[in-house]
Amino acid sequence: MKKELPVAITLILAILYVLANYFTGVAFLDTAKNLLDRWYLIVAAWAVLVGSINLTQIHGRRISGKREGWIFSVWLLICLYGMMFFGIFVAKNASHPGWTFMYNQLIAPMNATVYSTIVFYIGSAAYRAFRVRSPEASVLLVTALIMMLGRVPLGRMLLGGHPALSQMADWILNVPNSAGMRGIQIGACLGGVATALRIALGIERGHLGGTGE
Amino acid sequence: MWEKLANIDRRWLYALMIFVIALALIKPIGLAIVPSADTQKVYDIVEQLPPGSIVWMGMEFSAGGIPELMPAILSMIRQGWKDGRDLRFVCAGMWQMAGDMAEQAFSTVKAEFPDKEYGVDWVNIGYKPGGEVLLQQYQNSIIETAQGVDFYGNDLNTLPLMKEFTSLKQAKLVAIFCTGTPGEKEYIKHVTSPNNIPLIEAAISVSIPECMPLVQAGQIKGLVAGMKGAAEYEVLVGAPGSATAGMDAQSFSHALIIVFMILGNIGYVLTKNKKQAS
Amino acid sequence: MSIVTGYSFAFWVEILFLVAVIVMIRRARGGMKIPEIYKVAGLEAMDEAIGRCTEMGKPVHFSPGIGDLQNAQTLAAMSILGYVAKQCARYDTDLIATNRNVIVYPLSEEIVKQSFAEVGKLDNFKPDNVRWISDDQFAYATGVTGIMFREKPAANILVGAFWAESLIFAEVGSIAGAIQISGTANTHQIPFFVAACDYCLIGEELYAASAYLSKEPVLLASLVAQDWGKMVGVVLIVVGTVMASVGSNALGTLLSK
Amino acid sequence: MSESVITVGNWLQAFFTIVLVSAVFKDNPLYRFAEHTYVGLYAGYGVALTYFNYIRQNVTKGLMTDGEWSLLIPIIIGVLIYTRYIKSISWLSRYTICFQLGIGSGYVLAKDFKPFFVDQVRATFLPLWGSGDWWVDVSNWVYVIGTVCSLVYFLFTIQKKGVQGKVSLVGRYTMMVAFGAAFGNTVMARVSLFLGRMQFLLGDWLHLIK
Repeated sequence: MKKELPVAITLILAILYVLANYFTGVAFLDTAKNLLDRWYLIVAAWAVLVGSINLTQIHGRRISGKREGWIFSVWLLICLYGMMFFGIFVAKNASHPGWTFMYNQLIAPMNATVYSTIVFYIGSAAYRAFRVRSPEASVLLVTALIMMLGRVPLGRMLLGGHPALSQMADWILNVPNSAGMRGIQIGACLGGVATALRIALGIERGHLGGTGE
Repeated sequence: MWEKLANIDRRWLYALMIFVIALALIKPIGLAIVPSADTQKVYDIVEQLPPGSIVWMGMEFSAGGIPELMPAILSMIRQGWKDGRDLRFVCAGMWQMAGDMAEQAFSTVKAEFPDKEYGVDWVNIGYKPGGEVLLQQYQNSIIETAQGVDFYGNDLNTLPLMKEFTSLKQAKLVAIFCTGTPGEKEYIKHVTSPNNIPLIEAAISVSIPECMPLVQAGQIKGLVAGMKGAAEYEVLVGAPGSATAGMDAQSFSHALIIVFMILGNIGYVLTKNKKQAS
Repeated sequence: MSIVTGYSFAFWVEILFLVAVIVMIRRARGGMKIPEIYKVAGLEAMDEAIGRCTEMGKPVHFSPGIGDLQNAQTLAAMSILGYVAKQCARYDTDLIATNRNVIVYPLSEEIVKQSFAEVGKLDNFKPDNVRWISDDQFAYATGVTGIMFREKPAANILVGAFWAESLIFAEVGSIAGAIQISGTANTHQIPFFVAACDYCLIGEELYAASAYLSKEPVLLASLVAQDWGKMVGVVLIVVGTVMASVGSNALGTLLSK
Repeated sequence: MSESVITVGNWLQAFFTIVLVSAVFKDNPLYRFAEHTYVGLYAGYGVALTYFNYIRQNVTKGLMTDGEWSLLIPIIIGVLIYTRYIKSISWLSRYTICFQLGIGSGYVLAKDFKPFFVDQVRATFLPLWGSGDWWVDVSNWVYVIGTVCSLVYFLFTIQKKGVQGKVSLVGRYTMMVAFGAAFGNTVMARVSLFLGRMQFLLGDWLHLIK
């Protein structure tokens, strides 16, 4: 019940899912596949509170211990429960104007802003990493340079209107880049499949843990 | 001295980056932009439509796609309305913000064409739930599928354009603006391939590699590729806008990063030589 | 009952591959000698990074990426987490493991706790250190940024499925001065890890990690089978290319059957 | 939306945009405030959205209206995760994890092999001569050699010496070209994102640009 049955369930589900995806023409398997796809999402949905409980535990302990910055923890919990209760009991659906305001004016712009900060990090990573330190690093440097120049009007301007850089950039992207990525992809696929098999067979079972025994 | 070039505080780069991008946006200098073949094709297809043709616009994106896609939409409307060509546009979308996006586009261009009238020259159906199934149903009856109302809540039966345009099959051209799924694949599968309607697309830079095979296969007749494509389109239509300014910002920020890379390498090489000498 | 059109070749080759993995694992259990595995630099550095944290009295930060359990990289990240947790427990070093997915989080907690228990240090396990941050990609990134700024880990281990947040994690980690070991099979993110981290496990090296770190024969055996798979891939490519050059697409047709 | 709501919205957006960007320069209390706001709000948002889309739907529509009792199975499996907070029965939470792992590993086994192994191998069958265009032939050679060598690079059980060492070195360089190219190519997309935020700050908020 405690260990063997969960492992058996893992294996049975994995086999069922593989058969349902590879084979057609069996009504039972088609139903099973649709059902499992749906169940996967429902299971995760009903487990959703695990995250909020963890946030509440961690920040609750920070507050009760009056640890450095505990006031931020108070604010985080206010935001969490405020938004949750507002959504469930006041807005009641995703088209409520207050709800869309919170999303469009706060959450979406914050998301877009953090996403956009990558522009800084991509700059500093390029500055730090692309040095002629070794032949390998030099290759990185040169291809990145060609790419960056070939992608914007600046590259053409530097060559007096000639599109050589942009053509070179296209070629590098379509040929060597694509070849290197494909080699990685093929190897990674085998690694992933083998890992999944070991999990399904219960050979790797760190997740079964030792609690409650 | 040279060590400094190899170890410039990254915050200088960050501050300069904000500065050059702001400068390029406020005072664009307009570095020469040469239209690529794919953008030229989009322009030619729209140009060759007979005056008065109805174009279906699929607004398949949300706010995140605005910087790259909105300039292309504006350019297309301008191209369709200029010189008395009087193309008419019907907009809808499978993405929730479709109606807002169309509203934003047409309210901007309308200011330049005061005689254009809602309901006659364009209609904004907006977002309707149902995903790709919608595309099937729009071919049977647009008004029924849209449950009778447009984005603003008007009765679609009262709009003159909709009396003439009852099915998506009647569109002379389908133009879509996409950031992901649902997007071009759904249109090709349900609308443009079965009915043999030409499809043109503007897509964000990240999805261009995925679109290229479809362009090669002729399923997409013309492609406005990201901000670069949008800037080219603006140039073709003769109305430089945010994408053109954006391309200046792109050039400047790329140049800035390249300058830092070069400085770093100069610093690195000179420091190394000095160490070897001593 | 029939195989979905276009999937027959894939199905049978995959079955062969899976059988090869199982056969190798059984032979390893029976005591077969495993060939030596080449040294993966990032993995060699794992102990060094944890050791550095121990010396400096600073924590290790571990992120399994933002994928869910349908992603094989997350599964691989979990087994690497087991190793890292054991090493941290042995040397009494704090391990901050952050998560994005609500199912991966309890799994990571379970694994960390189990690892502490295995080396007999369950009392040192701090529940506050295995954290769920947010299910939004970039809210998770701000949370990790905060940890890097304020708790200043001396090692930053990023292995699993990463998307655009990869560079935020890696640059912020580098600003905080941490030794960084990363690994992902998401090809679009490897370039950023290669540029910004001290070591990067590229693609399949991520999957080889748990075998390499644990030196467990059963896991090493599956690497042998993976190598056979790649050799089959190479042979197919060479034969297919030569056939294509002389104008025959027979092998291509077979593969798409 | 009324004018004043839009103004408030714009100011809120501007505030959080500036503060979140400020972190790239230095950690500061305002950033810490924004970070906690974002994490807190999104956690609440996520729970409420899951409630709208799944939990309420499952109960009112699935169970009560449609009488779809089989839904109880995933619901119970999902809820079992909470037993981890009760020590004596915490082992029950393994059922949730093992259920997800079963489908998760099944998904990898069923869906990865064809597109990422078979299709990738097949797409590499490029003619090495006779295309009529020497540049296409050269490109195909580069493509095939690059793919094969980077694949050989990942052979774990063969030591990188002799011929094998040289081949995998070629593979390693091919990958470096790939990484440099992908890195340089992404800069543009990332600048576009930041341009979006700058256009908001300079346009919608400060009205410095049209």
